[in-house]
Amino acid sequence: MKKIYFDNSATTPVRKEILKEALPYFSNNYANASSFHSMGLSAKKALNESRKKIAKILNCTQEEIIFTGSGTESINLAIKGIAFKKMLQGKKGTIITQKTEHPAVLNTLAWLKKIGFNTIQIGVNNEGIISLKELEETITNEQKKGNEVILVTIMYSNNEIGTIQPIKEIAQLCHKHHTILHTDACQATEYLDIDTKKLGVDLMTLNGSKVYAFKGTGLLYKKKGIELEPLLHGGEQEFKLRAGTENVPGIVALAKAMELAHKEKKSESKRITKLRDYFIKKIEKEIPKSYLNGSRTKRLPNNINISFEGVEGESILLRLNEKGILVSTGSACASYSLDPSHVLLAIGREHALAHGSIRFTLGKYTTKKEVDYTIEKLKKTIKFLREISPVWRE
Amino acid sequence: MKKIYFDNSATTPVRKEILKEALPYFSNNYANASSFHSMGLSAKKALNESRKKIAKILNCTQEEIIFTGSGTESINLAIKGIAFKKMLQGKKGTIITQKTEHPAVLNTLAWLKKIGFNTIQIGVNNEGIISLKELEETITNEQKKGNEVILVTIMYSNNEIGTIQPIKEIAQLCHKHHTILHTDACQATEYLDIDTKKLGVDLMTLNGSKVYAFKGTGLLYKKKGIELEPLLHGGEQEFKLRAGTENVPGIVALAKAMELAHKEKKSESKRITKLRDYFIKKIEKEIPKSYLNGSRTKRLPNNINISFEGVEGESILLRLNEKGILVSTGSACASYSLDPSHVLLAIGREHALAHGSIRFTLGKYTTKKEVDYTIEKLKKTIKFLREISPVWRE
Amino acid sequence: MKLEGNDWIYSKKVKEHFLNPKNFLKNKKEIKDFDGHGVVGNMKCGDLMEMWIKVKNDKIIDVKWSTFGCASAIASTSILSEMLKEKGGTPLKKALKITGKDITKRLGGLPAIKIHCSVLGDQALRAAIYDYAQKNNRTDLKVEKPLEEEHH
Amino acid sequence: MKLEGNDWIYSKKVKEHFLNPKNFLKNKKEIKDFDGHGVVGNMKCGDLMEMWIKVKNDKIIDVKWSTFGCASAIASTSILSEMLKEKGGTPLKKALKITGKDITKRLGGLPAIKIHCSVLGDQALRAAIYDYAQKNNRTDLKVEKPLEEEHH
Ligand SMILES: Cc1ncc(COP(=O)(O)O)c(C=O)c1O
Ligand SMILES: Cc1ncc(COP(=O)(O)O)c(C=O)c1O
Repeated sequence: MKKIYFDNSATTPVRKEILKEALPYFSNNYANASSFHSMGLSAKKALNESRKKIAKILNCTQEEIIFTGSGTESINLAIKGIAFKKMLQGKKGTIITQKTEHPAVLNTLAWLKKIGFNTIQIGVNNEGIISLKELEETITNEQKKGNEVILVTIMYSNNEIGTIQPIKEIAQLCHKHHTILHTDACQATEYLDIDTKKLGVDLMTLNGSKVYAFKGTGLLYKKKGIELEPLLHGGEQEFKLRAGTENVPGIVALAKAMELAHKEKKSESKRITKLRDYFIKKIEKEIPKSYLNGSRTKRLPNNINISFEGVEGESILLRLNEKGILVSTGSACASYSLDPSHVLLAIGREHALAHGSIRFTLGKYTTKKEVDYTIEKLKKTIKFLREISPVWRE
Repeated sequence: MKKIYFDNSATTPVRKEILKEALPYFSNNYANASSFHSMGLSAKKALNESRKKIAKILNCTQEEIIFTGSGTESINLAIKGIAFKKMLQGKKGTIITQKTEHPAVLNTLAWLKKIGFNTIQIGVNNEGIISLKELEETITNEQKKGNEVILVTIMYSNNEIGTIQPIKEIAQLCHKHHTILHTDACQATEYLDIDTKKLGVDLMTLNGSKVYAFKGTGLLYKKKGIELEPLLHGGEQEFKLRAGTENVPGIVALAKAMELAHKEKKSESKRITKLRDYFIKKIEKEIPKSYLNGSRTKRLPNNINISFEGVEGESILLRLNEKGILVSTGSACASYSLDPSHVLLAIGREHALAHGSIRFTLGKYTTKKEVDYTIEKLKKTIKFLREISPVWRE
Repeated sequence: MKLEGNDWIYSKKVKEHFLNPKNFLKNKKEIKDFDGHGVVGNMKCGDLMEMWIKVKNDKIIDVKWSTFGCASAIASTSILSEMLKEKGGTPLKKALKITGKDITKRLGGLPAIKIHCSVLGDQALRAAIYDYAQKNNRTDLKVEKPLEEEHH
Repeated sequence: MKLEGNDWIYSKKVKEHFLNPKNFLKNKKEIKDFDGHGVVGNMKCGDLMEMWIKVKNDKIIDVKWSTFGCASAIASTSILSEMLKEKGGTPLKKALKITGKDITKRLGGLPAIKIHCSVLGDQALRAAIYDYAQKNNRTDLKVEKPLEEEHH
């Protein structure tokens, strides 16, 4: 059975053009980019050219790009890099974030809290957007208490509900109060503007596994002048900020992916947004008591997250799976943990609806035909599960 | 011109059989291994099967394997994982290592020193081997002073000169004094016994880029009962010890690589050792005043590191490069830094000879014909460079 | 990309019962034909189960259920209903002895993290028997009152 | 895997002079024909250069050298010897004005980390001129005594 893949925010397939670009660096031009012989220099060249391409897209200098091994690593490097720098100066300080961040941010902060940093999570409204006023008050309150706010970390767009934060305004606000902003842009790269000058961010995390490049690749944009302690110590790679043999094929793939995304951003965003809105409209029309999670407007083009009253997410997921439709859910039952999505709870969804959420994330290969087929199957699935549900009373 | 690649310790090409095994996980079976739909489960299955294969080879349980993004990351996780655990208990302590370790170990320790840990580097003899007696005295001295020795980290075999440390005896000694041993086995995987039970190590680092698998992959063996703080915080992957979307293709490739290495270890070691010894003998016979660095017997089958009096390494490297022969050197001039190899200095080589060293690291695809061709070109190269050298007096 | 066997997280049996659940309550009107009713779980935890039993000569001869929950919760209730109805029904005393383990076993096992779900089935059954016992003054059945808010 | 241009870390000019160095001392016996001799660098740093000059009518008309060092050290000495000999030789006063920068420029640039190497060439030349001045009592040349241990 052909699969209909609606899990592009979990990870994307590697795009043929991208694999093709990287393939020569596996078994032909395979040297260590730090080697001095011709094959090493040619690897280094591939590395430098990838960095140059990406710098152009991010509108930054090459020295502002640190290649890493994942989104998670970039986030850990950004946050702990700032925190450890302070620690080595004998200081600690406050780090501010918000409730719907990816676990990579939340758990890094939880750990820093254990070693003595002060961390604050501000809330979001029912669309998943933070209040600039609350952020400003939180910063200035800390500063009044004499606590240095060493970092604010707010994601660009959310991986579960697709909500887009006003990063530009957040950056301005942070700078007004002399603090640094890191943003997790893993989900934004494919569809949103990632010009670092326009956004005004100081640190920005991207990764390869969400943009049709390789798993185990990522980068951190670090504005000139921002100082970080490295997280991985060792060789002198990546301007001495991230040690380890450079993953040349992975980096080449990431650069190609970002180039393609950049080129196709406008047209793809338009196409996918249209498909998304059609999808949402259809569901809302065909399936009663279905509730869109997140914002209708400040939303990633490819994200649909919707809760169905009276049914549980894992059940929907597995029944759709039987029809070849691959989706994700915020239900506790499908997370290898026992709590429902912290994101859905943060936007004020009651537990029942949080357990009954399904995320469809569209991608490059999504077609209208797939959407139509999915709606049909989804309708039947919800109907059946509601029939056996004790909480569904028509 | 066909290249003769003698830089296998820097990194290896990806072997065709290994790429083939991993390729389906790029664009066909590409899901996130944490996704609950069928494609996610199939990725998870590939992950689990890879872990099972490796566990068998390492003679350990699956829970004792943590997949990471590189050798450097595994080393950082092992060392900082232990150190941070202590720090969270309000303690610090002493970490002991030796002088010829990879920068990933040395620079991690240098950083831990900055944040208040005590670190000690013991020396090596002129073959590059540590003294068990000195190690024991160093441990007991610390303990007498009331300093807890929280970790000993000694590499299995050296990346520059190929010297093999007596890891089994070192492990026994560490355990006798109730301390933990981490070993960096990045260079050992292909040729030496990596049965963790036989070696008796507590933590062991391996990576993919030296065993014909992918760059940006690695693993840490962690004996049951040893407790680590994670280095990358985030999702719950890898038994909550290493967050981030699992690099399924990379892990599948690593497992395949280890399987092949395991199967071919005996025959390949024999073949390569013979070739190595022939190579060394020929050089010593044909080129006067050439000095083998490291041990003649306790040496990796694929490593030749040799210094030529009166000539400088980068010059040799680049002239060999012109003949299609790719090698590495311990000379400062070819390291993007200004110091000659810390390893050669540690075994007592004077600066002049340290600057004049060349490393040939043989591999799977090395042939006798290549060796013969190389010796011929090497002879001419050394002769010419000595002609223009002010320090060469025949 | 060999996918040996099935690519489900659950056993074949769970899959079967989840996709084609048996004995669930199709029509709310049927309820009146039943003698005992139990509810366990809660929406906060993401699992809620209701069970109805029909008793004749101290034997459960018919069962209906409704479940909000994941595949294993649905499958475990379904298979429990089948277990109870087979061989013409299950004596109440024997029914009280059915444990979560028995259900899990019949399902061909469950992933470790899912075990908790199957436990709800036997609890819902016990709650239904308690209800029957209350209504029929059957203190001899020695069935405990179910907890109000069942967290697991 | 497009390898545009050459895949060398150095410029074409460096490569040329490194692979085919000009004017190096082939035979120790030639030394006696020269009028000034300089040595700079040391083995600890991995660079050592020796230079001999032949002077006629205040002009350097011949140059020989020996170098232990990396490709850029060898190439920079070689190109310096060529610079000195072209157009029938270089007046001593003009030779004293040659800087590391001039050599680097003639080489078509050097990688940042390598710049220090090219500086040795002009120093070796200055040392040789100093030697010539000492031997010939040419205090008018105003060339400083080279440092004993030259670290860079
Ligand atoms: C918003 C966001 N941040 C961070 C990550 C972590 O990236 P990775 O899995 O590459 O470590 C992800 C994806 O998992 C994500 O969606
Ligand atoms: C002995 C040794 N340890 C550690 C490493 C670091 O491994 P990686 O480059 O995969 O981070 C290497 C190779 O670079 C090595 O040879």
